[in-house]
Amino acid sequence: MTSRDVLLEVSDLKVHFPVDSVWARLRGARPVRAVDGVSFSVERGSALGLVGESGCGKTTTGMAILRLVDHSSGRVVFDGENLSDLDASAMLRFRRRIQVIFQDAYASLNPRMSIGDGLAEPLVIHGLFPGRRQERVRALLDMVGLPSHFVHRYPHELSGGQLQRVTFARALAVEPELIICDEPVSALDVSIQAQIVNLLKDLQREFRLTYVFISHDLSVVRNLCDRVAVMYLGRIAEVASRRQLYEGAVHPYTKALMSAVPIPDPDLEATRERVILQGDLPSPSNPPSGCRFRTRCPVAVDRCGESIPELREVNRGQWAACSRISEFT
Amino acid sequence: MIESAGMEPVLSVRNLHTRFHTEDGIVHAVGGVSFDLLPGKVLGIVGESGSGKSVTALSIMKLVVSPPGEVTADAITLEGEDILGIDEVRARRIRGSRIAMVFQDPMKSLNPVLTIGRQLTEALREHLGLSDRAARDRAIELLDRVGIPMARDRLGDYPHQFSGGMRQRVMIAIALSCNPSVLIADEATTALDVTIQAQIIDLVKRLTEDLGTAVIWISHDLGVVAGICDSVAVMYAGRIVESGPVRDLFHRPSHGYTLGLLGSTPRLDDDEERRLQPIDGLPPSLLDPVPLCPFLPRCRHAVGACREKPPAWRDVADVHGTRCWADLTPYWRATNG
Amino acid sequence: MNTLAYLARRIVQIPVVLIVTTLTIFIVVRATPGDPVELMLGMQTSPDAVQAVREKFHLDKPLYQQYLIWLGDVIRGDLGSSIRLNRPVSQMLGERLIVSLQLATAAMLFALLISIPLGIVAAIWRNTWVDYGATGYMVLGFSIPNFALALILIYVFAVELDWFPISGIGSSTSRGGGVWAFVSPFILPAVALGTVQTAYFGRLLRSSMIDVLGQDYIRTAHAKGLKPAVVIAVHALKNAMIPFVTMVAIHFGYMIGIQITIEYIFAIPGMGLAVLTAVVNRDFPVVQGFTLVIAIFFLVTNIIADVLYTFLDPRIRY
Amino acid sequence: MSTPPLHIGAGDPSAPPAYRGGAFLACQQFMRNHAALAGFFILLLLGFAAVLAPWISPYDPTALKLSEKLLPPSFSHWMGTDYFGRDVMTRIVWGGRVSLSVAFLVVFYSLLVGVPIGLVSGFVGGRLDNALMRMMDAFLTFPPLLLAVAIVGLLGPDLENVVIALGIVQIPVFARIVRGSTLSAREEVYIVAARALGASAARVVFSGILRNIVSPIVVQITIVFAGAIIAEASLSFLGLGSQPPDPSWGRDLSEARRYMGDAPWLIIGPILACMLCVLSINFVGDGLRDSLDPRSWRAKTTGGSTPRVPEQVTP
Repeated sequence: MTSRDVLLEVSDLKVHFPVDSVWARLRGARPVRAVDGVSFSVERGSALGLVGESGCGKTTTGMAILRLVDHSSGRVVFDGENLSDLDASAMLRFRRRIQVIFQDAYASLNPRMSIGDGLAEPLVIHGLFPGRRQERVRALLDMVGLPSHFVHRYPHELSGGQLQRVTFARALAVEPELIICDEPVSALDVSIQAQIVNLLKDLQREFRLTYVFISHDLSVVRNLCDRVAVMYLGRIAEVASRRQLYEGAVHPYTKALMSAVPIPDPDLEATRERVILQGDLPSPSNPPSGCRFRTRCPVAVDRCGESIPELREVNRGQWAACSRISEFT
Repeated sequence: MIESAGMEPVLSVRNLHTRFHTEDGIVHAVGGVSFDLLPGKVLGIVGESGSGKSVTALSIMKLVVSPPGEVTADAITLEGEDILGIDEVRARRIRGSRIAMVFQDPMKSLNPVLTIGRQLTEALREHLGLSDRAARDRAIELLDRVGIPMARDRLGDYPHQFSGGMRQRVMIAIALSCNPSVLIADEATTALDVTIQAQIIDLVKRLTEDLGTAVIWISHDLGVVAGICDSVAVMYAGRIVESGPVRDLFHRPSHGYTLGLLGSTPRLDDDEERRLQPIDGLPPSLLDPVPLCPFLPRCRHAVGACREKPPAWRDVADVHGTRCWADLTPYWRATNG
Repeated sequence: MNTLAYLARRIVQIPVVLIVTTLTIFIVVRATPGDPVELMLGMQTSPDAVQAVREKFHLDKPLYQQYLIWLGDVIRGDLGSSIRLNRPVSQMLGERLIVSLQLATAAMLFALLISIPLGIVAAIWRNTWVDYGATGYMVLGFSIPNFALALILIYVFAVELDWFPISGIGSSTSRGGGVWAFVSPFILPAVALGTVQTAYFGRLLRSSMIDVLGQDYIRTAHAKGLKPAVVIAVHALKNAMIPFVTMVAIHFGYMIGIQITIEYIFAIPGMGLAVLTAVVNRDFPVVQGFTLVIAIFFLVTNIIADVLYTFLDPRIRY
Repeated sequence: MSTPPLHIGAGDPSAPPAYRGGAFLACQQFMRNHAALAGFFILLLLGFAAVLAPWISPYDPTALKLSEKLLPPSFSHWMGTDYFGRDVMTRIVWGGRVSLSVAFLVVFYSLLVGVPIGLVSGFVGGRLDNALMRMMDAFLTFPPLLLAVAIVGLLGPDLENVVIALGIVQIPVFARIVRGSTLSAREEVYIVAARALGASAARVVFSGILRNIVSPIVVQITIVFAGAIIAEASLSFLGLGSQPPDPSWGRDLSEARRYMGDAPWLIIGPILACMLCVLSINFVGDGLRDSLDPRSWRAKTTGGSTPRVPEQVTP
């Protein structure tokens, strides 16, 4: 790790959703701290996995990077330029370089546009390939493994996997550098999911793409990502390289999360030690004091409630936010 | 087909067919499913969406609406009693008391405008004839058992006041309220986070062991099935293509589709370099079933026989059978060395 | 508590809406041509007499002052008096409102009586002849103007069969009392008025019922082995009724305005006819007072609809 | 209960299907709805009759011929004659001319004003939205017919004023529908996706939102059109619409009322005409509602897949 070519750097990102109505505020409703101080960086050509359970703020983080939601504070630096300061028109330049894929491919395509029109739209917006757009659209379909006559189809005529391929084609249309993938394979059946995962890998190699891969599925993330950040209630619990995380996770939450992921091997399942977390996720509008995880943490002690633990480097490149971390490593 | 080995099965299904008459034609959702469920055991049914696993469950529960649905079978036997031809009134007495079901989405499966207490006591009053008071006491006991704190105070609450995991606990309490001999869990943990899923699986395992309830666990997740089931049936395009004891099936998959599923599934303990082996193409149309193996167009291991005649059921080991002509053992050994 | 807070907030908003509403009406009424005093007194009257009437009704003052005077009076509970009839508006309102409410209630009862069973059976036996019959009735009910239906009803039931009287609402004493004497004049107007609502409500209930019957919790209820009647009456109907009841309340608010043609045909002394006469005569205080009451009535029924919604749906807590 | 999982995979057809635009597919779907198609043709017929009234009706709609008053239906007078000896059938055809043109103008004007208000309100949001919607609310606190009666009453009984009154009444209806659809369209993932692609606000409005609010607007047009026909008849019935001796369904009914005991056929004709017209529009409206939904556009010729919304497997 000598000359790190960092493409995206997020530092201390916070997204708080304010309480809109005066009445609700009077009754003591608090802002939802969906993302509350998240930092990570992504190297060019690599894939960062952003994992966590529902409500942990992983999707909001992705949307804040894209400026599709406004962040309250923090910085998002893309290729040396601070996106947080840009106005909408300056942001337009970057829209071409940062693309996004959503979980529900059907919903992310305009139902009244044919696939061909949908794929041509980004080309029109950015004035790319004038006069050759039809060929470009067909080439894009080919890239994602779809036949060219799909240009005349409508989204509702396609299967889930095909639709997700179309959204990839649309993202690739503008030759982006970074693609934020928000649970792109979660809604798909495993056999189709595997097709898409492999497609993602191939495209990454072919176009030297950088991914921020948002997912709740640790197994998929292991297959696809070089580094992984584990989020819990708006904060990062642990961030490490793939090998470090999957073979030597240090944060109690990461350990519990991993032990809860089922493995398709009956012998292993019968012998695995499982940490079953008690209770539910607390509300992000009223998180526990100190360490957010302490209410469910199997090793929590009194002092965990005193202050919010900062991310600390435990091993080289492996960071964890736990005040008892020194006792575990 | 999972045959009973000496023990009398609590539920036995023979050659179940379910069709739906639609505008476009007849959809053959289930095309000849047979299995035996042994008392106290957990049978997993795995398959992707559209494979017919949920419809199989609904058919057994007699919850398929006719028309457009149409259910036929050679036999469906519950605790030695034929339930295939029974009328709706008797079917109703069986549902919820002797076979109970837990569904995928606990938010949608609970009635939003009725209290938890009401929804929990309904079946008790209906099937066991309990008084309001007795039903209430039993409801509190049940909620307590599924791990809902302060059960007494929560009877008057509505579903939206519970978290996702808690709702599914309530669903389990409802399902187990009349001590059914069979519990069908249809993707019961799919909508939940993994840590909550682990809680629920743990709970179901514990409760059914205590009560001696036999379970049909329907899931698309091979990992969940590997962890909870005693035996597994793999469904594809409305048919069981392979079934056997869970260890046997995972160690010696003997159908092209099972192999494909395992190859497609990313694992937490994977090698980092392992490339997934997806199944190419898409599942077949259920409108016009082909006589040959429905998996043939997507299969990497097809042999000559596959293109000539429909696959017959054959045993590969004790109570482990497959509907596949190809001998996949060498291949499987080679790839998993 | 929160529902109460929401309610309080809604009630606080009423005056704001009412000021916008009455101000709009005030400006429109005054801005259109036609002088009430001339209309009333005719051309030959002496300028002094005209001036006297003008002063009495503050018509000589600038518009904004007239509005403020009117508003001040309203706040003190005085709606003024009719230019034409020289009677207090509140007194006229009292008589008219009772008649209109009686008719609206009768029509609503009829609409509910028909639409609820119709909507439920159409949803349960969807795509059978029961459903086709019910939806056929609803489409016809939508398509016939209420005054046209009234004419047909009058011809068949009053002229040919002579079962019901054509008029008599609001003059109950003249017939010498008795329940039938009070009720019978309401039957034809109520049916004529309520038929459109039977179609509207029936269709709404049918579609919300179909929606509810497709929900997962209905499947759960069946999986519990409950009787089909229980599933429908408890699990389905309770959910389907939420949008239905809300819509019924809102329609009740509108009922008074739709009555106008029916009042015209059956010679019913209701609010609609009063507004019509007052508008034609430029009887400002009457128009102003009646529109205020109609707007209040509509706003109140809307709030009732909202409250009913929170009452029926435990998920909503403001 | 549960719907069958109609996941019927797409075996890609060897021959690529011919290109078919959305409009074509919507039309194709509309044609499958027989009631809607019938309604459409009846409307077309009524429209032609109204336009060609002067040429196709054998009698004068207004000329008095007292010698032929109150004749029952016969071959020469299909629907009989009225008190002044005028042919009822002729007056119905001419009345349709009035009704349809009033309804058409009402839709036109209320659309012209209501849609931009709703679009601006929904898209800009904030204070402007609040102000516009409170204004619309003020209109909505009156029952629409009563408001129309008041407006016509103030402006004077006249067909032009009927158009103005009914148009004003319908403006908030269009504004609200457009605003609602805009707001919900704005939340759609594909609109977010378009923004992420760098689409400008104008592009989002016109290509994303407008396309998707067309169908609620079109459906609302049919509702307003039907409502306007009934409202015009109601106003004319009250004596606020077209003035004698001009023909009008409502006006004629009001006159026929007096001779109902002796000449019941006088009320049947206008009522049937009005109902037929409204019924047809309602059928067309229902047909449009279905056929404008892209999920219904499955041209059987394309073969392969059937509609399938991806199954949600995760929270």
